[in-house]
Amino acid sequence: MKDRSVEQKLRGEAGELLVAGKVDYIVGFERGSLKFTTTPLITKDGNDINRLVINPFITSNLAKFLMELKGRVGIVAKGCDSRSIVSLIQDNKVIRENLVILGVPCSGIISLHKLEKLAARDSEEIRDITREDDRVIVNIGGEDRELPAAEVLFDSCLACEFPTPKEYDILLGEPRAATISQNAWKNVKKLEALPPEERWYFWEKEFSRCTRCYACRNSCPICFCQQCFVEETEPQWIASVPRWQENFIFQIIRNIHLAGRCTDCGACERACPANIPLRSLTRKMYDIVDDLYQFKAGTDKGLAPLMAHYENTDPGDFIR
Amino acid sequence: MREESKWEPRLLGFLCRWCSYAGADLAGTSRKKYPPNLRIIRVPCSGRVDALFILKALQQGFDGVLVSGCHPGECHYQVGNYHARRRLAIIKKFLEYLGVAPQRIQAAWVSASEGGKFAEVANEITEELREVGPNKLFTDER
Amino acid sequence: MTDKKISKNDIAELLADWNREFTVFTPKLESDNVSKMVEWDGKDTDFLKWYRNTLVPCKTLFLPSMEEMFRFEKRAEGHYHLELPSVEKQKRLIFGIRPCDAKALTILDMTFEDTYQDPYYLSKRTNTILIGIGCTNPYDSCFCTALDGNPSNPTDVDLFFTDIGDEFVIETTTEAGNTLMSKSKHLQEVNQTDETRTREAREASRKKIIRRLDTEHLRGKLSTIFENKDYWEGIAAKCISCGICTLFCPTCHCFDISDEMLKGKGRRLRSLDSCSFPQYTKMPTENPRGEKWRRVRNRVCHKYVFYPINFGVIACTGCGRCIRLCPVNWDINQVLNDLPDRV
Amino acid sequence: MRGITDISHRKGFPYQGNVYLPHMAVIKKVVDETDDTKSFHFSFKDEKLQREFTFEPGQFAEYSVFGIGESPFCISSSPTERDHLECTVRRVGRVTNALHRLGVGAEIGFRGPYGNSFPLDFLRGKSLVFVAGGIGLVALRSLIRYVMDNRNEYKKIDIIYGARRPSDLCFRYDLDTWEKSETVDIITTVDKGDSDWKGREGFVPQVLEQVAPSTENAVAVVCGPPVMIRLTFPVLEKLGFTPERIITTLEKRMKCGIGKCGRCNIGNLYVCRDGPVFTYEQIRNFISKEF
Repeated sequence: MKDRSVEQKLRGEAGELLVAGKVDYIVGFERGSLKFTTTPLITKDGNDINRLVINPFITSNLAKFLMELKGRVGIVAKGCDSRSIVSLIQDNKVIRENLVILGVPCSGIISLHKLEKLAARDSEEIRDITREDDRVIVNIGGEDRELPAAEVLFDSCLACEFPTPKEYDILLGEPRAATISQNAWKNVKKLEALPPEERWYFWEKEFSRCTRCYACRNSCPICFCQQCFVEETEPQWIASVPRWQENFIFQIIRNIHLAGRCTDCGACERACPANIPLRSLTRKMYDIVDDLYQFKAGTDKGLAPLMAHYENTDPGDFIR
Repeated sequence: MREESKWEPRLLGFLCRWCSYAGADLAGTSRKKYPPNLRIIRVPCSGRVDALFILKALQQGFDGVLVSGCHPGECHYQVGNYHARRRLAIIKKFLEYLGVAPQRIQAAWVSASEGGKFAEVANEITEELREVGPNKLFTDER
Repeated sequence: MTDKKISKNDIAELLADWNREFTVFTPKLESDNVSKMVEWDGKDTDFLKWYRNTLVPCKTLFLPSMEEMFRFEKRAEGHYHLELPSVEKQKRLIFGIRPCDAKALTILDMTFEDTYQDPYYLSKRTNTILIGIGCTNPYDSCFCTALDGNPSNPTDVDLFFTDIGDEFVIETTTEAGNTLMSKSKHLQEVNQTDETRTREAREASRKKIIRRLDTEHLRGKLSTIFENKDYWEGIAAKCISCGICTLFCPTCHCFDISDEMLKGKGRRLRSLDSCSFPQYTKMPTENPRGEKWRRVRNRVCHKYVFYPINFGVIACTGCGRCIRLCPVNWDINQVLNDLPDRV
Repeated sequence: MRGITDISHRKGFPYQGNVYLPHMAVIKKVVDETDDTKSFHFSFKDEKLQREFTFEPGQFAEYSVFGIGESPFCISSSPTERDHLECTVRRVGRVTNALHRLGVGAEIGFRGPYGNSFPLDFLRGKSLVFVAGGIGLVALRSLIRYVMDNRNEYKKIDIIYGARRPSDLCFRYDLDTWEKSETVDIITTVDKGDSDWKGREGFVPQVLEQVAPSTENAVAVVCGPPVMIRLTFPVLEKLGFTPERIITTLEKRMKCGIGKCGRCNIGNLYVCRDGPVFTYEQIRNFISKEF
């Protein structure tokens, strides 16, 4: 099904949910104010329903907003978003019965930045961008150019195991099978090939650009702590100044806290204004968890959270 | 160079009060030899040890961190050490990926009666750390 | 003094000359798309090709994301010894600052000169000469023309460069700029064609700014809806309370002061802070802006109501960074354009 | 908007030198006020500075515990006391905890005085009604002591002071002294008394309403927890105090203390620079909003 018809179906369903009083809020996407962007639409008003869109630029992970909204929520969820929702359910942070999940089988989200680089054009110069299966058609000055989708999708999408939502009430469109590209591991592999000191130095450099804007944490749907450890003052764990040591520790601990919760959706990396490759951390953590405990975050709402659980058979060969 | 040769690995141990802390005590009273550069922080359970403790220790210049608790099945709180095991496994693998030498993150099960084992563990780790060299992870001058 | 011009090919030599007297700063790509004004490496003028505006605003050269205010040391019998950092003697020159960022500094001056002089900011400010370059390729998020600015506005710099193709036409706006020009080589006289091309270039870039904003009625409208919680909750809903819009804003200046000490020696540090963070106003027992809508309201009103009341100028230059960088596309220009007359 | 509490006319601006560099002061005496509140008496290490230092009642300063940080507290002594200064601090956060650990002889940093002050010219010749809750008396104490030292310049004085428990009442030694004056009425109240408690029970705004001090040529000066301040204003208005004759002093999270770091604003007003003393008239539009 094309985006257009998915969109029509979404508007119909969302409108009905609001009118019938089945939900208090609809959380979805609407057109952004900049070219080829979308922005979250959080509304109680049926008149807003026709602003809902589905297109290859629905970047945000909307599960982020669930904990802020009181009442019942109808939420648009891509595959990754739905896993974050499941993760929140596992942690008792949201109640499944309060949600109506409008699932969107997702073919991957286009990274405008990757596309601009590949097309060697700023978005202002691009007239149109359309997705056709494994290609992305870019119209520049009336001329169409084809780019391979695998090269302009976000890396997180290339690693997506579950493009069809794991949890939904209404599925908008046909289920999609995963098409995993090894490109998604490119950065992790590159790092792993380096000697340890150089890996550490790599992160030192990356985190010296960090301004501690906390966009990574705040765009993350499962960084749900009421008070983050970086903001504790008694004791003060890490200084509030943006210095690479503290920035890095913040991110290391954030990743450890999110082990078994993080679905590697890539929201943090996309939000980072300093272009720090945060997914090279989340991806690895995801794989470590999968490796050690055969646990894939956000795939089964019936499972106990990874860190609130243990098995007698858990690996312990590293312990003397 | 002279500084280098004088360098002795500094190890920080987070020891469970119900077992390993007593084990360390026993090692001391029974005059088992173990490195003087070991600093000990007593914790209520190995499950109390947060990743932050480990990172803070490394940031403050300790060359290695040891988390030591009760043997599986013997936790005073039934399951604390099992949780510690999960957490430590993840921390260790993740930090190794980031470039921290695996020898810097250590774990052991030591009961209250295992004074000998405690001394052995501390000695082994110190030797391993000696080979890895001083921790310069968080220094600015390199 | 009449304008001069310089060939783009001579920029490297011009900068090299200046570099003898000044520490020269130019735009640099730090990583992929992250650009910043940094100390010039002595040769690179590649930025002339890719530079639209730096991602990190120029304010950080005056109000760094972190700086040392003073050191302290605990000496015998618990006496503290305080020591100020040495003041940078070397004069600085920023080459390529955009009109919006230069105007932002003029706006910041008002705060840092007000009542109590801020020595850290002002010493850097008086020690720095600004060379502006007009924009030829503004972003679709820019709206400087709505805020008494324009992509070729020379008012807030010492020298202003206008790109006319292979050359820059240089306008001198201050005495400091004049002095610098008189010492500079590689300059050529401007002819009538150059003047026409300058006018055309400026007109062309101005036309590229497509966003508008009616500032005349803003204060009235914002005052009318100031008390309307429903309105603010509605527009704040999608904000994620991160610090991007403020930390990367060229006029935002909120800062934090913190101490650190190890083994009796310590430093007092000042670092950028953000009114978007809930902790920003948090007191042990109260938080006046604990709710997101209050923080969003404060950010908008600080720029468009409070600053104008206090200093007579809107604390926004329309650089568009907050719009471009926002993870959820919270667009201040759009919000202001859509302000209801009454709710 | 600035009105009677404006300070822009005050001499000494702009400030000379590095305004962020604290003066060194030494703690001379520590007084336990309540379980969690202590008063610190201190004087500057620089004797010349101690001799020449002046401030007005209502002003505050930034106090440093080096290595921990800075916090703003009002100066709780009166400018008429020349040999030392006092501040009174409740243990609630990082800096206050650290300060509480310090004893006589310890060095602290002091930047100030900052902010405006109580409008002495306006208050002179009038009756004063002080309304304070808990630690809020600290902010009024400088003025009360100043008024007591210049008693003939003011008319009747009422002090209505409340706290959660009897043991939470600060400055009992002061209250005893002030009470000896015939033209001073002091009413203390607690939310819940104990077996020894002989005063009133009830919240400050309610007690204020019962006591109903005369409004004739009177000005009310209020300080306490934000919620108490908010509830007290309507009572004062009901009693007949006009908004220009209700004065309060506010507390906010502050870092710089000099109107730059941003966080203490109420609308366009900075509590550190335009305050901390405000008339109700100035801030009434922000009531229940952000203060």
